Amino acid sequence: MSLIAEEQMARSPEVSGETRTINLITAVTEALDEELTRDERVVVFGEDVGPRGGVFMATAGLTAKHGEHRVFNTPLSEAAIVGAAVGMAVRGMRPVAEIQFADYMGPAFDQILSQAAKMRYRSGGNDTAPLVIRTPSGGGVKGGHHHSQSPESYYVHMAGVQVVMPSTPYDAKGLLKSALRGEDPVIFFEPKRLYRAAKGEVPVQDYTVPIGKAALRREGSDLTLIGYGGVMPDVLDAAQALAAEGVQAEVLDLRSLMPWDKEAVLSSVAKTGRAVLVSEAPRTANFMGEVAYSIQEALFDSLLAPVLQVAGFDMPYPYVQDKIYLPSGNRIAAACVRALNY
Amino acid sequence: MSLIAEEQMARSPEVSGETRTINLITAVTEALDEELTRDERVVVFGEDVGPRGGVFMATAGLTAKHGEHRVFNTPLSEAAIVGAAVGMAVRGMRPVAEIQFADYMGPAFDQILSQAAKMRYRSGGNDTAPLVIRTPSGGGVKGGHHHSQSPESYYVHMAGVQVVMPSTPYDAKGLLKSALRGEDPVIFFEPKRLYRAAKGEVPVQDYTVPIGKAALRREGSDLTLIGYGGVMPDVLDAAQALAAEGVQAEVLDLRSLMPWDKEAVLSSVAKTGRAVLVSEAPRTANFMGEVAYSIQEALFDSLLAPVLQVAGFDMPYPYVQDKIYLPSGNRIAAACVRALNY
Amino acid sequence: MKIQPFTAEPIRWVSEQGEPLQPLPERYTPDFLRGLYRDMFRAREFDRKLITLLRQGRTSFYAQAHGMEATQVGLARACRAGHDWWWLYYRDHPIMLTLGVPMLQLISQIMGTSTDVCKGRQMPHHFSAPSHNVVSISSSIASQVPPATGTAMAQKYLGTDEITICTFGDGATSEGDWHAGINMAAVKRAPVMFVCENNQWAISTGVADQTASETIHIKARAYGMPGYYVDGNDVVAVLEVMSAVAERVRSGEGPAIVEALTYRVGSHSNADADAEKHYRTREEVEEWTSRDPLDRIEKLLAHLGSPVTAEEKEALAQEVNAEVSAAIEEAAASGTPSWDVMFHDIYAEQPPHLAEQEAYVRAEQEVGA
Amino acid sequence: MKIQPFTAEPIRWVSEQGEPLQPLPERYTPDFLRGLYRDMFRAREFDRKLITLLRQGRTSFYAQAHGMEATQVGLARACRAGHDWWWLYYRDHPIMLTLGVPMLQLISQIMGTSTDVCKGRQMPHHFSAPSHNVVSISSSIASQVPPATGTAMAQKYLGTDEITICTFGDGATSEGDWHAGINMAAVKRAPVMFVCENNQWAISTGVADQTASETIHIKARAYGMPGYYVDGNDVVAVLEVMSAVAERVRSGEGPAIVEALTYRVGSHSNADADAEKHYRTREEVEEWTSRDPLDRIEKLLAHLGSPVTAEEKEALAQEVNAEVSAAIEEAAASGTPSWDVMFHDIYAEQPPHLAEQEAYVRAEQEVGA
Ligand SMILES: Cc1ncc(C[n+]2csc(CCOP(=O)(O)OP(=O)(O)O)c2C)c(N)n1
Ligand SMILES: Cc1ncc(C[n+]2csc(CCOP(=O)(O)OP(=O)(O)O)c2C)c(N)n1
Ligand SMILES: [Mg+2]
Ligand SMILES: [Mg+2]
Repeated sequence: MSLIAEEQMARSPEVSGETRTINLITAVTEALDEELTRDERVVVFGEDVGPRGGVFMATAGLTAKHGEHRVFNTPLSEAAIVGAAVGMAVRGMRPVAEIQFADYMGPAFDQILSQAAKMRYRSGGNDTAPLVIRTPSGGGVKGGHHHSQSPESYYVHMAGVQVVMPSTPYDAKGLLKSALRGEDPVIFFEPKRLYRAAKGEVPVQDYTVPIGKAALRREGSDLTLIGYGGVMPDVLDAAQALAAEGVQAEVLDLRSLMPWDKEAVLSSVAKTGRAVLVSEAPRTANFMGEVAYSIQEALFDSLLAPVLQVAGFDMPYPYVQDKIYLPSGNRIAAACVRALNY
Repeated sequence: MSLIAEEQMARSPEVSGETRTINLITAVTEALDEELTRDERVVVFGEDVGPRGGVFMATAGLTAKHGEHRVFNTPLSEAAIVGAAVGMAVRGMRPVAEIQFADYMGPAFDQILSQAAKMRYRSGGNDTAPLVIRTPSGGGVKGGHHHSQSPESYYVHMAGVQVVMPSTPYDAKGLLKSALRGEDPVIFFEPKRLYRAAKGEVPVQDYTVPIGKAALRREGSDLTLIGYGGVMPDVLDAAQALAAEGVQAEVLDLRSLMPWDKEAVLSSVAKTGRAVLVSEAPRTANFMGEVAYSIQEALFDSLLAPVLQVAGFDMPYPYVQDKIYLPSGNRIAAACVRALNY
Repeated sequence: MKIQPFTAEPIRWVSEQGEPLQPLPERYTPDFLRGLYRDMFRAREFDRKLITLLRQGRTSFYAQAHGMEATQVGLARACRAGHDWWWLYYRDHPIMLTLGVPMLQLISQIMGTSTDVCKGRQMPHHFSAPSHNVVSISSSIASQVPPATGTAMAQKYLGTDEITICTFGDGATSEGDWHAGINMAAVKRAPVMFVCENNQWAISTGVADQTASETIHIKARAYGMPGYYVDGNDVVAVLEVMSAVAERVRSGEGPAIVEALTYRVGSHSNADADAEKHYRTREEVEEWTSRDPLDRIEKLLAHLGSPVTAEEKEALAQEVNAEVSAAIEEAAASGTPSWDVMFHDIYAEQPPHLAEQEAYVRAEQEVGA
Repeated sequence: MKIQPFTAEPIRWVSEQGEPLQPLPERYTPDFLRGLYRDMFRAREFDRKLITLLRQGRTSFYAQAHGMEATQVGLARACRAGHDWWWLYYRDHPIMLTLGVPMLQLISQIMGTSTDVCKGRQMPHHFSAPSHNVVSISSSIASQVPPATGTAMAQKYLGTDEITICTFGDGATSEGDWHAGINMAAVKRAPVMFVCENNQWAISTGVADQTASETIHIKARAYGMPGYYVDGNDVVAVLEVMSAVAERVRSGEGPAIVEALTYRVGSHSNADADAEKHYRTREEVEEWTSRDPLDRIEKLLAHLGSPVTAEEKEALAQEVNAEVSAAIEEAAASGTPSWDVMFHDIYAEQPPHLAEQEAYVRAEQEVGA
């Protein structure tokens, strides 16, 4: 990540008051810690989240501080973890279920689909499942097939769950708090390659970031770059490279994928006339296809070029070709040039 | 379904030689029967597919004819069913696994994601999983949340599996045979509301329909209507209603969703300049978003209107509102009018 | 009275001839037994009437519990109504009736009318009764098991004296989620009672094609918890075993599995009318019909010198019929929920894309109107 | 010799002091025992060398089997190499080495070089050996269990005399797929031997937090199949039990579970270096280190009057080291697979959209070059 990109991500214009600089994983830990303190209904559990603190140490120290009845290990079963969270939430608690890697949400798929997502609807609004599923996702850590996937598109398509993916410490902390204070099931994807790479300011005071609102990372008038999660530093690198060529890209970080901030997207693209959408999920039928569809549907007349995507490729995530798989700043910039020269 | 729509679906221009008229479920039964006869490696199994013949009777008579070792019941576990199919396929067989309703693929999600879809890739091409998962999908039978869903978009996004959904007896039989003779895992969705409603001619002789090719259901020059599966009769009804108003819609039935026939889609839309995409899967981040993205990316200059979708709504499939949920001929025609008047 | 786990034969209190095989506990006065009988009778009549409703095309799906009433009534009576929590499956309307869920509520769900608490959104038999802590039922077999564990973990965490009851069929025991949920419950010593209503069939698949274990309750050994085996057609045995196990679970000794051996006398559902033609013998059905749970308690009452008279039965049938008919009429009169409820309760607040979709249908409806 | 299922204690042949607890079967000549020892030693040295490679940054991930060699070598020797089929998990390289999979193949996978049969696509320890019927390994814990059942069903259907061996850790037994696959195998009497390498930890979760059952093998009762319990650090016991069970399975008597009780002496992986700091005690690790499986067989050989000499060990170490080094060099020399292999083998034939994606990267690479 370039220095300028780092700076853009480090200080959100939303940040106010006294702040401290932390990294993304610390932001997650702090949000959990503070919500555990604030609300007795909150419990945190999953594989190895107890004394070990999780494989990425997101829950480090929390068992010692809050007790084993509030932060604990579970058997190795994602269905049991998510299912237990559903049952707890229905009985009035605020469970945070960790899935060790987003790649391992598969065994819990039916619990999310048939239980969490449909609970409110199927009960006529009487039973609700306000739970949070936290899980590290995305590539860039040499994790191969099963430690690199970006499954968010499955869940955006699954009505009844909210989907969130922050790319800065500020957003991670504020969105996780919103997720825990909200009334809906939330799938909270944490871009693992930014856990330590993304550093930034967070307020000392309690704050939240609303689910459903995008963040404007950079203003510009020539084209709109839209991304979320792990690709954001590369998106900002691309914007910076373009700026060096005199092109001003506006950069939006969606942060929430369901609901996503269509209003912010449309008002930016209405202004710039061009949109490049960046994600690392496999290209075909991914969530960005939805964003593209919505843009062309609403802004057909004001578009100066087709909406373009830069995404992952349609394959199981490869190991040695990790770097080639991921959208690079260059690849993103090239797509922008294509949109600009259209 | 109107009479004309019925006729258009009943006789594919691809059909030649001597024919018989059957319905879609019989086409499935015949394909299984003939492939069981033709290839000893083929076995058919799932919940209640044995003596009972499956809950829709798709496998009626097959146990009696081919024996219990070839067509049999399993315990009530979709993970075991799909997993067993993977293991059989790897050991050289050609298993057909039935999932009783597409809504119940959830428990098998990880077997599809982590085993079937990645087998060839992860083994460097040495282990392969040529299996077929057959499953009735879609709404229109007053099935509520769990007997009406259209989960195809999840699987189109999952690299490594092919996805097919026929809407005519001819395609059902020919595509199922292709699936069984191919070398890849195939998810074969059967639009249950057409099981008996869709009747049509099939050749007496053995034939196949290639995976990856769309069918042209109607020629036209004013706009392209694209659909697949259960919505096709309504799509054709809409086309007919438009024809009465002097508008000639070209109608494509995708049949295969992965790979899908981009070439056929682009060449039609290049000609008509307008596209309306119809499916019953929930709107947000569904597979048709991919088709829309591809059209606007490739044909930006020749489009006369935005690409529009008519789809299911973003909710668990409702029960009493079944009819309102599904795209009707009127709703489709209205979208076409919107595209035409743009 | 201490109930033994892992018995070779199902625990039984009353013989098929209606004779007590061991002294009946004190509470089993003729009056009390009559109450159980009435609950079972009511469930049976409910099924009979609702199948007529189905035949009239006034509902689209029906899953009868015929033959399983002793299991379901005994279980419902063993727990604290309105206090304990329930994760049930689709065939459990007799449990709900016995808990006191109003008939109108069940029938409204089956008919999908405006009086349905779940607003006509689910297909028949996917009940929900917030008033009685019955969590909304999902079709996905065994998917209720891990959540039931979670509810029990919450009950323990919150320091309540509630327990959770989780029911399922014999078929459900093959699902992965069944295992995952039960294993977790045992490790966490969650106060949950898992009840298998083993009616020996899962649609057309017999229990021997479902599992190679001799019984279901033996599976409790895999989780380090007790497994109990009860004659599910003997309402006294069911009530005694379930009560003892429920109180054991309540006392903090961890979860348990109870298997009630019974039989699905009727078809799986209306979509499976020809069971005897396709996959089971008429003899088998007759054999189990001869072990009818209502007959058994009638014989017991006769044996105790308090027989149920023909007039009493007739009056009871009329009472239930009147109750069902009134509920059907009241439900029908409430009408179908208006189309727009399909757009609500997906999230706590309606997000913009759903507001758009609702507006789109509204415009369509207005043109249509 | 008949091996008993469901023993209270793990079956043991050789005491921790290296003394036979019952007469050794005939085949256990000093030479034969030495062969087992060499396989175990080779696996141990392989781990040691590969961890050095990891420290040098020449690979990114490593999951050692230290302490589990008797289980893995005994199991591999009990089956028919190149004939039976294997669905393994990531910690099973000693099984593969013992089956005769060339070191080059394993090391190439670990390093992701061009000599890797799976073309550098999977992270280290996700091996595959088509030559030895070892099906490509998936990370997703327990996801190999239902497919193993399927392979065994195919073996039965095809009328072969092969069996399938499916291995997993103690943690894997909590997953739904584990249950689903084993249950189906029992119902279908598929010739599959399920082997739990119970090393007592799943990353930081001890087996008591994994399941409330006293042992893993007892879970076989839930499936109506025999469960065997063996001292996984006693290679003689492992080989005897696994051989007997494998032949029982081969003879058509249906599947079985074998639990080998052993210990993960090392860290879970390099991502978990501080086990003793976080979740387990140094004393526990020391206790199990003192039960080392290699020590035990060395003591047995000494007891039988054929001690392993220091020189022999040294020579053996050098031999393995040379073998590993040569394999590392050969693998490294083959280079990294060219970028375009990432676009192949997704389907049998490359579909148009992947051809497009490959062309796109090709253009990018050419500009870059
Ligand atoms: C996950 C899932 N798979 C399949 C089905 C279809 N299905 C509905 S009921 C049923 C049989 C259930 O049998 P059992 O659990 O014994 O309950 P019973 O109907 O006998 O009371 C099946 C296979 C389902 N509802 N959910
Ligand atoms: C479905 C799934 N969930 C979580 C993980 C992450 N994970 C990798 S290894 C492991 C522990 C496995 O323990 P065990 O089965 O006992 O095998 P061991 O490592 O002890 O040999 C976990 C949780 C995974 N690989 N797959
Ligand atoms: Mg049953
Ligand atoms: Mg372990």
